[in-house]
Amino acid sequence: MEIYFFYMFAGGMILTSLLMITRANVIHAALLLVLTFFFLAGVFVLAGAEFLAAVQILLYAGGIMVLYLFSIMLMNVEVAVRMRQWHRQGVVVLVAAVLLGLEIWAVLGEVEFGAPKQWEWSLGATPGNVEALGAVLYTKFLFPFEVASILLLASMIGAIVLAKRTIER
Amino acid sequence: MPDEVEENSEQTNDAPDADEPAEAVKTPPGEDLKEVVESAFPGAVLEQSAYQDDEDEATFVVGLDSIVDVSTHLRDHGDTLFKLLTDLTAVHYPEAENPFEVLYQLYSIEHNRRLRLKVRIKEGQAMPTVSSVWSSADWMEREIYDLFGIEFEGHPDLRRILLPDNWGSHPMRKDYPLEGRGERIYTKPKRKEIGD
Amino acid sequence: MGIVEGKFSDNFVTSKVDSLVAWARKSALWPMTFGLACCAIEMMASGAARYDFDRFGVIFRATPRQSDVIIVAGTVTHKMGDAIRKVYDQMPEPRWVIAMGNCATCGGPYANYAVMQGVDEIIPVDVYIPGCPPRPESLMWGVMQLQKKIEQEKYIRR
Amino acid sequence: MVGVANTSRIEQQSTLHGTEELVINMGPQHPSTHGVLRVILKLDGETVNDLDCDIGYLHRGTEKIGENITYTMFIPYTDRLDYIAAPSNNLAWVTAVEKFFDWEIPMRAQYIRSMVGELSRIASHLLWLATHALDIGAMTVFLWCFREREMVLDLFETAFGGRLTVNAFRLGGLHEDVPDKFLQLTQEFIDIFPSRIDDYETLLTNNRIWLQRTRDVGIISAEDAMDLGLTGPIIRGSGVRWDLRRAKPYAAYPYLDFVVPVGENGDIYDRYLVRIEELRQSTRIIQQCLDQLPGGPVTCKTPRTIKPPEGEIYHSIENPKGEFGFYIVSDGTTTPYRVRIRPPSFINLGGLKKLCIGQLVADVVAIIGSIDIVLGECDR
Amino acid sequence: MDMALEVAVAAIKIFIVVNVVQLVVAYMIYVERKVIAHAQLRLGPMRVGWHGLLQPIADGLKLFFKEDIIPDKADRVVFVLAPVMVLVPALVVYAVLPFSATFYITQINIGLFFVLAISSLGVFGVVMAGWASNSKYSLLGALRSAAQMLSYEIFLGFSVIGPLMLAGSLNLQEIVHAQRDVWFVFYQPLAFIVFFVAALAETNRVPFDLPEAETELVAGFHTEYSGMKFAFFFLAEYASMMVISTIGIVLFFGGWEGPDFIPLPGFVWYCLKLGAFMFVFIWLRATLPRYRYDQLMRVGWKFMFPLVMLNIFLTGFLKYLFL
Repeated sequence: MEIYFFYMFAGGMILTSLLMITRANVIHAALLLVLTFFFLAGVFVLAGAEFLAAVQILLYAGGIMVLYLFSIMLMNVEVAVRMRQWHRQGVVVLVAAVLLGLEIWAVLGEVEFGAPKQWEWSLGATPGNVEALGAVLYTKFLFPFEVASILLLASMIGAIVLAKRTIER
Repeated sequence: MPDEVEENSEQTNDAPDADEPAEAVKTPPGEDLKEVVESAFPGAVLEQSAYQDDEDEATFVVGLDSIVDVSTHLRDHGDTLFKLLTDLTAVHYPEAENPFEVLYQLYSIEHNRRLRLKVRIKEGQAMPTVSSVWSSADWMEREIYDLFGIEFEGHPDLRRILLPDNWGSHPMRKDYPLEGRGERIYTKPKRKEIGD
Repeated sequence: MGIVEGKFSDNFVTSKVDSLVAWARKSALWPMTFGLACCAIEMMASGAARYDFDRFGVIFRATPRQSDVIIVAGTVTHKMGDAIRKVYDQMPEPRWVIAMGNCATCGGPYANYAVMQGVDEIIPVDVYIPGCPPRPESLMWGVMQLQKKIEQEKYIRR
Repeated sequence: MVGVANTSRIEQQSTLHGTEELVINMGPQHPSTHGVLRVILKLDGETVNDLDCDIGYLHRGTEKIGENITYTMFIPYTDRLDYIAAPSNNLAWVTAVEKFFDWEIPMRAQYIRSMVGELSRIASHLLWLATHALDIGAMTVFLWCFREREMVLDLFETAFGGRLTVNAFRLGGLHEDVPDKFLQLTQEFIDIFPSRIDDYETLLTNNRIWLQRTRDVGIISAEDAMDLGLTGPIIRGSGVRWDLRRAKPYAAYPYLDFVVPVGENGDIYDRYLVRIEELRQSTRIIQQCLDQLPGGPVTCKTPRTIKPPEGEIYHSIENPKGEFGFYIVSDGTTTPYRVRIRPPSFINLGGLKKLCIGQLVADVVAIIGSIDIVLGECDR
Repeated sequence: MDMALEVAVAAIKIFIVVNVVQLVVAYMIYVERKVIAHAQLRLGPMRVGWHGLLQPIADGLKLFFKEDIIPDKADRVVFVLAPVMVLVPALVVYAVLPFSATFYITQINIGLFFVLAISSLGVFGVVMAGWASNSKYSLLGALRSAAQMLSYEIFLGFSVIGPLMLAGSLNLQEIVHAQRDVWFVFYQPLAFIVFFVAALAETNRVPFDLPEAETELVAGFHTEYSGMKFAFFFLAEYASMMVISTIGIVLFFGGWEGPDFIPLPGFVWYCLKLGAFMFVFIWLRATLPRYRYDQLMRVGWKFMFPLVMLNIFLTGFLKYLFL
């Protein structure tokens, strides 16, 4: 039964992503992206990472996407709708897509198609993994974790400096 | 009583040698103000009057060209300091030679005095704006433009203020009927009702 | 909800349904505040402590989309006419109109160039309330008249 | 939501995607604009860059009507100008017309006029406080103020039979003497009213949120206020100690003792304090009127038809909103040749632009509230 | 077979909870009208049923039979979806809320996180409604609401960390069990203050009701909504008020647990506490004026944020010392 859930989520993800990149209306695209995040969170739950799923929704859907919408609404959407969608990048897109496909095939090609790995889990009764995640973050991956924190801090300060300058001007 | 007013104004206007009997009665209201104006702009005050010799009703008739100068002078001079433009309005006398009278009601908080300035103009003649002297004149001049159709030259934003833009006429004129027959501009909306 | 509207014949069941709908409608009349002049002050007074319109389930809404009845309280000038019509058009069905005060009823003391002689020149009025301005009690009387009128309306019956 | 009758200067300038400024339209039926005022705001984020008022939605041609009816018939129309303080308008009109004549108005009438005028000031300031507080989100003050306002309206009802538009005075005095019940109820009212003012003040005067919303917002200097022609509590809030009840006394004010309160900074908070103090002073004046009230007739001998001599007069009184005056031209007949109403709200509203530019959009509502306009008299 | 039974039981539970919540929410609105009326020397609804008891039913029926307008210029799909997007998260959250020791739909070990994640989605409905209405009033209301909810969600999230550190679990049941002896509000007063203020802002209640500032922006983001769609917004607002009150009760007031010497069932305790919480919400509405937008942000970032950070630091420090 889980496999059907997986296909539902994965299919939904692909469908909403496709719809998202083909929308002319930016707001619609943004809302479809939120839906994509939902399906992704579903996949996380299936993978037994329900903490990650909650974070996915809380931060990406509930936080970052709202900020996106916020800034989109301040722009004039009606103008964007009337603008041309394809600026003759078709060839580039095609090449990039083919390259990406090759890459995925090269990395994941060994896995037999149609038979994903069997996970040890059952619906609604997953063991807690918050502790495990915390322990791993603060021991094994301490260095990358701190690097990421400093990177985020730097970008935050950078954003503030940039915003400040525009106000003064 | 009105006769007395007539008498006073006649005396001040054309008979300086007949000063003695006039002073024996009393000085006409606003005489000191007139001196302040005349010292800077001789001959600017064309007429002087006051209802029942009331000090608060002192009225000067001023020429069209000198109104801005006289206003500025009255506002800034230490003896007058008319910093408050209380009211600015107009009256229509259709039969008169100059049918429109524009009135400036001034008030000085420092001296607790009132003064009325009047300018008489012809139909179609434009007034100079005093909105550079008192900012409060801005809206009141728009109102006169709206209701009487008197144009104000140099006004920063002369539009109708009370009536809709497309009203087309000036209701406070005496030849405008009270109930405005044929003047109604309201058009019924063309949109269909939602329930239909 | 137009599917069932006016489709059924008059019998016991349908009349009960209709009276239920009418009861709901008359018990929750949300007026759009359209205070224009002196009457608006009396309308505010009716919402305040002594007269308390909330007792009838009447709460004033600021937006026409969420209101059932528009109380035109005050003098309607020609300049205002467009706006009133627009607000009325924005209200969802079923909607009612109360003309509060002499001005909204017939122009009142203002028979002149600027004033529309009654709001019924532009929108259909259900209840006229006389007075200049009507006391809050009169406004309540008007609302109760409207409730009586709503009681007799048919919804699913033909 | 709005009827666009007059094109606005701001609307003409803005194009679809020329600027990033947002043009919003408040009114003509907007809950916080105190009647039918339309304000067009040009916003940069939440800051007001430009502002334009569209008025005239309540222009009922009162001045034109005045030219077509007799002097006595015009009194009810003055009720409907500043309908929040109707007796105050009656007072302005009757004192203005009486200026044409040399009638001796009986002192009893003069005292009752002053007393009723001050009651109407209380009614007006209470309505102002109620709506102003509601604009800033304090709902309870609104209902408290209405409670006391109802008491004042009851007093009017006792004396003149009307609640809101009372048609209180006649040329030459009063229609008839007020009942003793009125004086008794007035005494009862002013006995409890000071404590009610304290109640409002406990909710607002030292409330941190109230202070943050009103302090240093909508500041205007005394010079600017005079330049803009602002009158009433606004100019007093800016520190100009000027009140027509003192400067050009009318009715019984020459014999009454009261303080003209002034502010310091000219912000919304100062205007609030000035009006609150005026409420207290009005209570004092009414108490003095009650104590000093002489007996005797309430009307002088007036001719059957009022025919003022030819001439023109201007007379104004201190309305709760500011200087409220009439300029009347008489041609010697029973109807005035020209009636001009000097509207305090109209001229005070003209200063709105100066007060609002550079402020936040939420403050615009507070500033409009602090000007205390009433559209009936603004549009006439 | 077991699975089917489980699903059936869950479905029944969900049905009961959703319907009860809707009814309770409707009566919450009635209670609010009554309480505010009495605070303002009025009576509130009196005519519809005994003391107006049928008022919410009449309101609901009337809205149901009302014409449903979609404005011409509106974005139809988003316009219709927005009320759903507001109400659904508010109701989904009830899946993990414990009403008593035995009565709950399900319990998951990241319960609190689930609640925070789902309730953060409510802002989407608001933003969608504001944008889709194609009206400036609605858009301004929506933007304010988005900014406010985003910033106060951060404080809300940080304020729950204190109790979490004490309980050592994200499971709502376990958090309640951890408070068997002493309610966390006594250990965590700072966190509770921040939580309560953030809860007011999160649910757009006075003094933070800017998105619905009636006097400034007519009715905020739902200006253009009529009929049942408007009712959805109304229900969602009160439903999320109940959610946030329940979270407050679970985190700081020992959930369904009461003092041992008063033998009352857990569910009754829960209802009493919920009632007290809601009463404070309504009481505040009757007394306080509204903050201005920039003041709201200033209160948040310059006062609440340092406070909540201090609280986390203190909690960690003290826990390290004493436990």
